[in-house]
Amino acid sequence: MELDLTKSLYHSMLLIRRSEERILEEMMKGNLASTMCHVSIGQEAVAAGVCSAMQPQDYLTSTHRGHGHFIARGGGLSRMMAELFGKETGYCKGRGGSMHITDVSIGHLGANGIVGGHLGIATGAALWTSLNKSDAVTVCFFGEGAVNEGITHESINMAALWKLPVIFVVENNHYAMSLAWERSTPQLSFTERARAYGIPGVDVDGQDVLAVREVALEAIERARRGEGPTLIGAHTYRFLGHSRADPSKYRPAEEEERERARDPLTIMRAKVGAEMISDQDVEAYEQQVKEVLDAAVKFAEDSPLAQPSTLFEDIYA
Amino acid sequence: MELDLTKSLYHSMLLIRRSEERILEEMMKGNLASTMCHVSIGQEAVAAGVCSAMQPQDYLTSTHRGHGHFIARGGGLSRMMAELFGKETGYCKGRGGSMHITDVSIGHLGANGIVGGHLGIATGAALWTSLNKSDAVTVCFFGEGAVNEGITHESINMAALWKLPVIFVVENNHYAMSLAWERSTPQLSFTERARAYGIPGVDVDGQDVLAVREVALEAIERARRGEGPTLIGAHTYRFLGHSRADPSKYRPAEEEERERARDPLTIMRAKVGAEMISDQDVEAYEQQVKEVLDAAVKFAEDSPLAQPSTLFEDIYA
Amino acid sequence: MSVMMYRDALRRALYEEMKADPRVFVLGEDVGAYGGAYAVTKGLSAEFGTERVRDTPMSEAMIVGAAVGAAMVGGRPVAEIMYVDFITLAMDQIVNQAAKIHYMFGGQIKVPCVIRTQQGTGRGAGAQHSQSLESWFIHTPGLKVVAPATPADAYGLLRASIQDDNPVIFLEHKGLYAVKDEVPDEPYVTPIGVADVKREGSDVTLITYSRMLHVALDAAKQLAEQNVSVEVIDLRSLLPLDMDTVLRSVAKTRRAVVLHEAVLTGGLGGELSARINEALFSELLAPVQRVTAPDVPLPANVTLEKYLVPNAEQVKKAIEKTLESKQKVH
Amino acid sequence: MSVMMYRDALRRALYEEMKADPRVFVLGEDVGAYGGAYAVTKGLSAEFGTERVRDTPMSEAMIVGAAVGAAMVGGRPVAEIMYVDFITLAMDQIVNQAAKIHYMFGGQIKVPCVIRTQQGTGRGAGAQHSQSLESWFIHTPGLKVVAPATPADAYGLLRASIQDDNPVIFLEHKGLYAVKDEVPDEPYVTPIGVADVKREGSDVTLITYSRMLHVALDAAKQLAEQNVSVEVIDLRSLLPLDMDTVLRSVAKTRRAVVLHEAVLTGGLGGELSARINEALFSELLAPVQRVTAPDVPLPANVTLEKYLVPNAEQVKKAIEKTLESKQKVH
Ligand SMILES: Cc1ncc(C[n+]2csc(CCOP(=O)(O)OP(=O)(O)O)c2C)c(N)n1
Ligand SMILES: Cc1ncc(C[n+]2csc(CCOP(=O)(O)OP(=O)(O)O)c2C)c(N)n1
Ligand SMILES: [Mg+2]
Ligand SMILES: [Mg+2]
Repeated sequence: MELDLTKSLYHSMLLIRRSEERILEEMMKGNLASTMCHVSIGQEAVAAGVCSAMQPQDYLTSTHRGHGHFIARGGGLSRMMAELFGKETGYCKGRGGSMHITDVSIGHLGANGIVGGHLGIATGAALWTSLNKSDAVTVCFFGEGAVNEGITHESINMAALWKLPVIFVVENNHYAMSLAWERSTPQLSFTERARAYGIPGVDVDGQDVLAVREVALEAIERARRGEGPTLIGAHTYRFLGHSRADPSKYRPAEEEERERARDPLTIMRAKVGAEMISDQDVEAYEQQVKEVLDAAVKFAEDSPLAQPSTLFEDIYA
Repeated sequence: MELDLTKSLYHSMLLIRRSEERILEEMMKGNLASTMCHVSIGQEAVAAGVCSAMQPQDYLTSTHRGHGHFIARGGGLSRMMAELFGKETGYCKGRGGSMHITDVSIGHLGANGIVGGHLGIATGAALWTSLNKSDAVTVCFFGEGAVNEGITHESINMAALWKLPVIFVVENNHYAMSLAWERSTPQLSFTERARAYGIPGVDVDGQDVLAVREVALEAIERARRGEGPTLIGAHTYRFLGHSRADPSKYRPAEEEERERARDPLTIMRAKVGAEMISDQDVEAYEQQVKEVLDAAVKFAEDSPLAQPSTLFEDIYA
Repeated sequence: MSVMMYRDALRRALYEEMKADPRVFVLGEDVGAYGGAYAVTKGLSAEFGTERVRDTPMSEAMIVGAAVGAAMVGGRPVAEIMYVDFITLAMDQIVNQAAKIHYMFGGQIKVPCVIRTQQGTGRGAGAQHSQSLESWFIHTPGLKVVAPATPADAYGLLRASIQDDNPVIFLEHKGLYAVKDEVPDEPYVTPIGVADVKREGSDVTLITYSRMLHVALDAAKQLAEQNVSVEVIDLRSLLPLDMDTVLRSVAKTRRAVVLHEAVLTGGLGGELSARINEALFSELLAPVQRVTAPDVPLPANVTLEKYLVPNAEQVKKAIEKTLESKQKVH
Repeated sequence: MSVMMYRDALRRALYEEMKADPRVFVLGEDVGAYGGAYAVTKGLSAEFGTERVRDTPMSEAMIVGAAVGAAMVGGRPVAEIMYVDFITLAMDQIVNQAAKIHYMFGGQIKVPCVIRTQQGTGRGAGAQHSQSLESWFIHTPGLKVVAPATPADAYGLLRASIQDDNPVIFLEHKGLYAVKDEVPDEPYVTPIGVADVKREGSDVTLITYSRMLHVALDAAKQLAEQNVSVEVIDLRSLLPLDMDTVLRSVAKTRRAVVLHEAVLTGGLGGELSARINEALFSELLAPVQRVTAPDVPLPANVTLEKYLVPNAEQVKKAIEKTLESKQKVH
């Protein structure tokens, strides 16, 4: 589908939403190869907004909750589904699963199972592109829970010190598993936090894809000009539990209700109006997305399970 | 010697200064058991000022450059010297040396060879005293180089979040080995940096012992009242190299000259005036300090080397 | 005797220690109301309050650091690291601080803390969530390391670990939490450093620990039907190692197999094999065999993962090999 | 041939690789104008600029993290961690990231980086500055681990490590930097994974690496005077291990001693002993002996430290023991 920017942002969020719903469905059927699977339903605007601001030469690093970043960056759904099904046609040959979903060919440097672990990678990638005089920018997504890990501090400091082209995007969904954000740190403003590194910090409504895009565009352009990193705090919410096992009992019901009402898909339509995204548009996207997902699941189903013998490959390059 | 507060601050700094000069002398004679030895000459006001604000029940943690903290807290010079000489009468039975000089009986929880490693200990100690409803405060000294280690971030965040009674004292001597402070981080203000944790941050002239004491008193009282940590940036300078092996070539000569002129001992005398600390006072202190140090060295010399068999003791408690 | 799950036995130990000793407290990620990722601390915060069963920010180095510092001034903390894989973030605090403080400061101060974590395979959790890292810790003088395989040992060893005056790395296994078995009703401790003969036998000694105990017992049972009598030793403690029990058994059977889930190279199996050979060289009728995971990271794939985890078939083969092996001829 | 110091040989390797390949760059604490804590990078920043020989803040996790990330997108970083003891702060980046990325992502991406560090005793640097931690890394599939003992191997292995497409843990030794020996003038690489027979012999095989090589050669020389012929193998690479060379030698001598500076329990000696026993059980005339540091933290005391470091006397005793040992009688 050829879509203009606004429509494509909506489409991107819808694709993430429906893909993750389908992933959950397949998980319930027992089709996923790993028990590790975290969906980002409710958080689509962050991935879609930020990735829409990236250029082809740019890199990103992702988290355990990485389907959104992967899809928004243009990762293929068939090989993604195959990966989740543990098939040899998967991006990681069926050995990475959801938590490590990665397509290096689109500048995706990996979803990571260690919370904060990839901040080193993102800053390192930016170090090399800067040394190498490439104009690529690296986007580093992480949850607000990761903010308190030591590596986050080391990596933002280093990036700020050397003015590396890396954007730190905090997907602040207000919980790290059961830990509410306010119970994890006394500093709730990312603008304030960024001052510890002498870099710009922005707090943005992470449910408003257009606002996210705006902020990301500015940060990325700034980084590309060699002016260094930006810390973006995108305030969002995960509509479901941390993972399948989690009924989210630690969240007040009213809070869940209030936050779920702030659905980024609804918000966007309300903002741009029916002239921009009509009911017919949405219907067409739904139809197209469903077809893509059916095809992806079929591809995954039809693909062979990775051979055990392949487990002994790729230990060394 | 019974001294009033002002005099005892001066005496404390003088004692540190002369002790470290003597340590260097003994090192040159080949009397030290370890090659690891870092003196804090030039930085005495930070240790003396902060420790003067502590109460007997309080704790402190110290660094590789720890003689000053140890002496200012009241550690015994004879057993310290014996430790440096590697003797069995040393505080650590001759196996800790300068870098691990420690006297737990005065609430000194250890000099640490891992830069930043003891921030965990300090915050942990404060966690226990707070859980245990004791009114002890823990003071954590560290260099500005340690500020960029991940544990520093984790530990300040945790202490700030739980309002733990711990004071983070950055002895900012402007260099971490050869790395100038401005080449290690873009954020040079500790006041700003503290905002990332929502706690008070203070930048203080670390060569002015009275100013340091003032700031420390306030921070400690605040912590004792249960209002949480303070980050103190004490701006000081190490007059000598990082360690014996280091001729400090990386420091501009003019800078060294300028900073060495700001000797905390001279500054204090100028500030309080000759009525408070007279030449006769100083002479008497010098005399007394010399006697103490002679005795300490003699004690160390006369003490037996730790028996190799003792190396197999204390592996487990 | 009551039948209880491994996780419940652990919780009972925590509960009883906290009741008995006000210095004991628990900290870690999601250990509070959530009850821990593997539900070990469920209900404890309701009982003891959120201060004594304390949710921490995600800061593994500080979770251990806080435990070490608290232990030094009078607390008896039990810290939880959610997966052993994340302990990579706390290695300085464990290895350079916890393990060395008592020694380095000449015995002036103790560090009585327990670092609970879980390791191993079974959930297709992938390369960063399934490792078995006990080898690192047994290579660190000053630590104690335990790895219980049964609910009864989990209970008794956790009590012993909390009561111990040293830092103890307490290795649970994600595949054991739901395992049920009998646990005595009376309180007790299982001493650290004492292995347990979980099945007596005379033909070969099978030495293992943690979840592999169950694979070992399964293999032993199958072999019994073929009239091979396997003595199964559950080490329980990995540091210190109870070599008396091991060597007594191998002196009797003159054959040994070591079984663990950690990868082969640098694994505990090498240490045991070396020690057995050193002590019983002329007694041994066959080389000590090691059955372990191969030197491969683990896939996030429940089906594929199984190919990398030792199973009863492999154990039986290794045992058969030791039985076949000719005596030495020189 | 030129005679040069170990540290100079390392610097030559860095220099030549940086000249030959613009992707190679160096980062770490004080590696710039200061030249590194052990003077290995001295002069390189003057030659290649402060961007390519880059002083970092004190942030060990990020030093390795930066290397890993840079390697993933085309750089060939050589990171320096000042003391192996500080690598405890970077274990996640090494073990969960560097070692696993290539595998976990299905071979999509490579991580060609070198982590240089130095370990061991000799300076009375104490419990937190003298450890030998190679065992941790050989237990981590996906890493390569080397530990050169001579200037020639230091040079050749560093070149090979930089050219390798995998993460390499490059273990230097603080007691070796000033050791002088001949290094060929022509450029060369010493392949990773190939051990070197540093002295031929027929009575017993002595297997070692890093600084202990020199203790081994000393012991071998002394024993030669007593007509004992010792074959000394310098492993050079610890992962992968060159078992061919080891087993070929032990098959010949039928006796083996392993020597390392790391503490006994969980050390590489156990792995080697196990492998030798597995492969050559019926050939061996004596149990494989291990000569290592005891399971004790190290004192910050040059005099006392020596009591914990293996010396030639101990090696000779161990060798004598393997020679005395009776053949097996069954
Ligand atoms: C270093 C580390 N610690 C703990 C975990 C277990 N864990 C996985 S996700 C998670 C919560 C992460 O919170 P956040 O960073 O806010 O991301 P979110 O899950 O909310 O997207 C935790 C504790 C982990 N994977 N890695
Ligand atoms: C984790 C760690 N990294 C590196 C070192 C080596 N080292 C010892 S002191 C030092 C500089 C410390 O600088 P700073 O914290 O400013 O303290 P200062 O020496 O200036 O008192 C370095 C790099 C160490 N001991 N620990
Ligand atoms: Mg979150
Ligand atoms: Mg400094």
